[in-house]
Amino acid sequence: MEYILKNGTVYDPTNNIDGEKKDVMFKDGKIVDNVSSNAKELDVTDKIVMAAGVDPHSHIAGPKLVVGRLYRPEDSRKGIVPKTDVTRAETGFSIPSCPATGYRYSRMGYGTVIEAAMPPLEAKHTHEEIVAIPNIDIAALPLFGNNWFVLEYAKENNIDDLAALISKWLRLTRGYGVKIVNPGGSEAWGWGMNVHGVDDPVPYWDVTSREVIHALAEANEKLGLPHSIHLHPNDLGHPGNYETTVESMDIVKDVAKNSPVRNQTVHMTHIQYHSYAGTNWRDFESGAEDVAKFINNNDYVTCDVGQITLDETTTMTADAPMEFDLHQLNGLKWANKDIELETAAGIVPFIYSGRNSVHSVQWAIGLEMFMMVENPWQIMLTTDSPNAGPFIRYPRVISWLMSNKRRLEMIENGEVHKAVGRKSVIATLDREYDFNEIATISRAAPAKAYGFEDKGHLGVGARADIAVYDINPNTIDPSNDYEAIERAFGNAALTVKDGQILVKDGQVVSTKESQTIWTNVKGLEEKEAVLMEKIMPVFDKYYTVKYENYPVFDNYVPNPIEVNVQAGK
Amino acid sequence: MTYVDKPAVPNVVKYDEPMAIKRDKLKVILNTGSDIYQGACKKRGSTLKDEYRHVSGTAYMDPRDMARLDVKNWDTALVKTDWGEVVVFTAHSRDAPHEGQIFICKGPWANVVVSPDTYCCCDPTYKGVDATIEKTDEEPLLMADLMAKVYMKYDKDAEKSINHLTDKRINVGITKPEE
Amino acid sequence: MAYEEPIRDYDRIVENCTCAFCGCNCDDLTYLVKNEHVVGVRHACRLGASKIMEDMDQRLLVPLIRNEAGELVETDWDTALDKAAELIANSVRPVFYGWSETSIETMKQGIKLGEYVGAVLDNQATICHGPSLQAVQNSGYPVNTLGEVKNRADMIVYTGSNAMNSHPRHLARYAAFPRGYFRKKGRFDRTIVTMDPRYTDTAKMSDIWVGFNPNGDYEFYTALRAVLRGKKLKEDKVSGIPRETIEELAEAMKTTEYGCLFFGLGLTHSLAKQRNIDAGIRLIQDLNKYSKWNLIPMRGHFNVNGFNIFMSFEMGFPYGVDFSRGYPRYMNGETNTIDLLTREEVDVFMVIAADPGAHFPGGANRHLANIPVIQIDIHWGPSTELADVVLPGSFVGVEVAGTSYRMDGVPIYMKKAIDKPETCRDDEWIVRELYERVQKIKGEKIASK
Amino acid sequence: MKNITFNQKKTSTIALEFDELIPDEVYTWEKSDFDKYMVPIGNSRFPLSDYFDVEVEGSAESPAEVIMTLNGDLGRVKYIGSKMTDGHIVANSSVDLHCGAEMSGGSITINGNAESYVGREMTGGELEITGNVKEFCGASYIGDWRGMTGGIITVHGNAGKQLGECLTGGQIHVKGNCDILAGIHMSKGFIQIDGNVPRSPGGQMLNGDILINGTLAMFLEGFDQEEIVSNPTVSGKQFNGKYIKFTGDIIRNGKGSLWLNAEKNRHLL
Repeated sequence: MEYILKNGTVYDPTNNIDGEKKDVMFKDGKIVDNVSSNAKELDVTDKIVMAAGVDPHSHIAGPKLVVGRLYRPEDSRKGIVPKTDVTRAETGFSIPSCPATGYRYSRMGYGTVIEAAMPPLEAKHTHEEIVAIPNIDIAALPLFGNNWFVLEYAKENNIDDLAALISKWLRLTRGYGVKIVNPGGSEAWGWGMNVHGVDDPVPYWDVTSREVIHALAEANEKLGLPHSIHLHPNDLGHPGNYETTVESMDIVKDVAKNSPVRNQTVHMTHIQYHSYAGTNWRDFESGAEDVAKFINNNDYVTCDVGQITLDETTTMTADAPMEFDLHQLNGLKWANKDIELETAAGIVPFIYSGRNSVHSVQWAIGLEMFMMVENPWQIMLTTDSPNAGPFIRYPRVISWLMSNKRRLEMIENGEVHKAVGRKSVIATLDREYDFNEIATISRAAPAKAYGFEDKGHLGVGARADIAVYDINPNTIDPSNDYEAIERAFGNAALTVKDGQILVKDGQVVSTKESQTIWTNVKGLEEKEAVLMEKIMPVFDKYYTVKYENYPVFDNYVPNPIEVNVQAGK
Repeated sequence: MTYVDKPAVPNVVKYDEPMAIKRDKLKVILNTGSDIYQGACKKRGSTLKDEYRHVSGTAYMDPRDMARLDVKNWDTALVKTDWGEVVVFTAHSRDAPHEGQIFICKGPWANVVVSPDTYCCCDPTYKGVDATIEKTDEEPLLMADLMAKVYMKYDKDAEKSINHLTDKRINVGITKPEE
Repeated sequence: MAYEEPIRDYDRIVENCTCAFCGCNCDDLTYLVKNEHVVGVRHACRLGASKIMEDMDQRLLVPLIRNEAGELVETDWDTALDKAAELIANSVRPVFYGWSETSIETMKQGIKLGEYVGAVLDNQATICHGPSLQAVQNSGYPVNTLGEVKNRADMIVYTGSNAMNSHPRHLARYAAFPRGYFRKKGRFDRTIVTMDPRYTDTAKMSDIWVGFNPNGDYEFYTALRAVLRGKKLKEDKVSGIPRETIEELAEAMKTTEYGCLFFGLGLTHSLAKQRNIDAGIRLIQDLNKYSKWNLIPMRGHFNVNGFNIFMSFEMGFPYGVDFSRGYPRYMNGETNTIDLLTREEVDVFMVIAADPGAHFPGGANRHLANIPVIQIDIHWGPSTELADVVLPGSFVGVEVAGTSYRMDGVPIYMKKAIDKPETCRDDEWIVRELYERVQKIKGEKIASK
Repeated sequence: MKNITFNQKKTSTIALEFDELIPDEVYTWEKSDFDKYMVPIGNSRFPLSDYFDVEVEGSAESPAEVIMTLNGDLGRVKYIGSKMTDGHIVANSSVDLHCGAEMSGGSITINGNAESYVGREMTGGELEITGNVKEFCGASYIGDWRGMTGGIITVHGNAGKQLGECLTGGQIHVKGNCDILAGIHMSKGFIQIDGNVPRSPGGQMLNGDILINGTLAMFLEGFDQEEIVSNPTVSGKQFNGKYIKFTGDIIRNGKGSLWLNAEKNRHLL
């Protein structure tokens, strides 16, 4: 089937197209530069055309999501939408059910989402959920930062074995890249402890976060994976943690990049939670400036923000000790999930409120990061969904970014606490994003960071993942019409995925099966075999599943997009 | 060792309870649940067989209670609750002592006497049900016979009103008993 | 007990099979197969072995329909499926109950059918760990995988659970006996506590037995938590347990390095129901201020957790999901099987891989005598005595492969070891067939209007 | 004023759901609208007129001017007055689940008993039940820590288990006896029970008041005796006689108060 999107205003930062009136054509699921006269014409005059969104960090599938859904029926009840002829019933607000997740991303014009934390032991579960989510392509990042084997090899600085381990485990779990969460901290949580800072040794293992991050970054580059290490550093949400964050980024400065498809060697995730100054919650204030300065001076770093949206949400992270602290703070129901030899996770409902000074300053810190990081290719739009807010709030965040007026209004109207004025400088930052920058932070930059060469742009040969928003960029003033911006980005006029029209005027009109993106590293088969001989005795003794039953089998990944990587090339 | 005739139970020759007064009927607390014999027999699928009757249709009792009631291992007794009555075997409980409590493994026999009241928590009250137990000469029924007798689904001549279960309707909104 | 000769007469062995009995999902079983029959099972407990080496005498092999005389007679698949589909298509308040002894793949078909016709989908949690899930929803869910227990735990508490009888390998493979990374001496490195009104087989092999009164669970946990907070108890005995014992126990739980609490139906079935577990969960949360503690519910069937997980990710609610209004509803006491049956609301009841005849109270089963019952199962059981249409399924984990979730949420792909009997069908196929046939009947209905 | 009278024609074993038949929706409806209306039963909808004969008298400008009277056996009619914001409903029979759930205003009178979840998560208005109520009266939705936040529930008979679970405001008055676990997890509000309570009131409560005029057989270890107060004022209401005041539940650092009639609870002193 051939289509032509006529007369849209195209924003495609990857191909340096900044608001040109231009037709976009696609055929058989790919963007092409011409179509036959049979092509179906869709008029998008005075509308914005972008590549479909790419979410670089979101929690949408996996064991901790399911614990969240299972133990928060009061949240599931919030987003109920009855089934239609096309769609199944939807439930959930902060942790939507799988079908709802797919439909809601489609309605926002998104096409690809990264599930940011997959415990290898329960990878099958994550993939089952990915299959249950319609409409979007999903890549999952397995957790490596607290894996016993990783801790051991990092301590020995045994990069060869570590690289072979990553290569093997990506195949075993059908994962995409290396995720590190609170390195050492989640293992310490096995004894109810945590680590603080990058030089605090992990109990028993006697390895530091610094060693783990550096070793994994080196192994990652040795393999030349399409994504860099994806780092959630230590001390999340602690006042004064910006120093740890800056140190963590500094650790990998000597690691040489070994991949042409991306620019960074470390991706710092939900940086908002890691940019706090002060020493306790009383004198807590923004530390965004130092973090942003480091990022501006070092182009090997990219980050996503994790913007607070001031909603009642569900926090969930593999940083389990942090979640327990959070539970002690707010007293709401605490769920925890420790996974043998690998990782841990915690979940706590959380009510972010503009009336609370801390939450308001957190809100300001996220926006400060957006304002202070100069290069939009280094910063990406996320809410660390659902931690800082559900992903359905992206349009609202976009409206904040595009409207200084709206931000000041929120501060002046008391929609956020007055502490924002004292403890952050957001009121003094009058930068406003334009549509090109929005297209960068929500599609082009994430696609680049993940090495997706056929996503996040509209060049010939790219996948026909396209979003059309009903905004006339020539007449709209986003600063004033922030509500229109939010509405338009929340209800795509058209969402096209692989050439199939999924959404029309904010309504899901058709659905398709999701695809799973994973990295298959080749060339290390022999080293892997040698490594496995070393690992097997430990595996047999301390895991509670048999190795034969451990991998994710092909039937869990019915629609794979296999990214083949030749190790070290 | 997958098939068994009967569960292995302690065989106490003499119930030495000088203070025990012989009674025809004992008031007890009924607990139900599973044990390994019942589980193995049920899940193997041998529910039509005599084995199932012994592993599931047996009231495990404290030996002192057995002495009071004058029953021995594999005698039979009638258990009655507000919800129904059923004939089961009696046997010496491996978990004794638990005077005043009897334990019947889950299964069609226990079902007749447990309370279906969920108190809005979805789960019937399988444990801690007030019951009485008395000696009887009747034999416990085999599973199929019991199902036919209790539920009378395909018994055209049966009048449902003389259902073996008591007529007590529950959860109908108007039957909260006066305290 | 008599000595039994080891089995030497078999054609082939199949290794690393997963046990399809309890929530332990032991995945290290070896099946000895002869003539496409499992004649021996290595590593399994008595329960697992007896289920896997099933009783072929009672195996359901062909579809059956109840005739006028009230007898089940053999029929062909088309007739049986059409009959079942017709019953479902014309029902107003259908309940599809079971699912815990079949695969996630079957549930996927089931939810399609349930959502399409507006049924209530419920599983065995409704009669076992439903209150646990409600307590989880009230208080939280601090869990771990069983390997954490094996590698770290030095104190293990079983409460309201007789693991030796209902999860026989739990102690051996995961909790008490195995040598873990940080517990090299296995059982000698651990303290085992059993809390149960009866001196059960599990209590007999524990270091400490706490025999509180029946229905006294809630008071006991409250007292334990009060002591943890430094309160001096007023009463000499709480729930039959002396004050000093409670104080000692609290101290021991506080000073342990890594503890895990396993709780079973003893808590969910007694008087305060979900509040017993509620108190238990809060106890674990309190203990984490001093030490590391987690809990795991002792799930009974091998995939009962799987259904709860599956429904949660598909529809946001774990069990008792009512699709009657076109969107899912979850309300305890309203959308659960037992309540619907005792209220006599159900008009068609489909039971798949479950046995209400054996497990539902008579007060609920009585309604099954009034309405049509469709059964999908592998053995002739008590429910067959109440069934009107019987569809013989196949044995997940032995005859068909499928996904299941262990009690701690670890997914396991259960492999196929032998072929199913020729005349049986996969559960997945049966439910998909039903869905397609119901769709056809409903489509015709709409078209005729 | 608009009087809408529902007279039952026949009963259903499968419950009718009345969540759409609340004053907020029907204040503009005429008889013909009711006759056209299809009521949800199970997975289908059936004509309301099969089950109820509806009479409409007068007219209303707003929901507040509506009086709905329901006659017949309502034992299988769920969600009566659920989510209503104004108006009056009188049910002359025992009612099924969720009566007055999530209501925020207006009033409901039930001349009979009520099934479980009556007044669940209500935020305002008045609910009066002349008979007994079953479980979870004035409770929260499962999993939510915020239950009923406002309004008044008066029960003339007895109450079942878990009355006022997670209560976060409003008042519940039970004139008869009350089963176990009243006011569990409550954090605000007031529960008054005139009859007897077997055990465990106020488990894990954080704040709020529970007052029991009858006898409490057994209470939880998490409560400490504070003082004996004569003629106390609890939640703005004056009570005559001596009351023992307990605070708790300590296990959650709760600051709730449990008031027990001193006369009838000497055994707890």
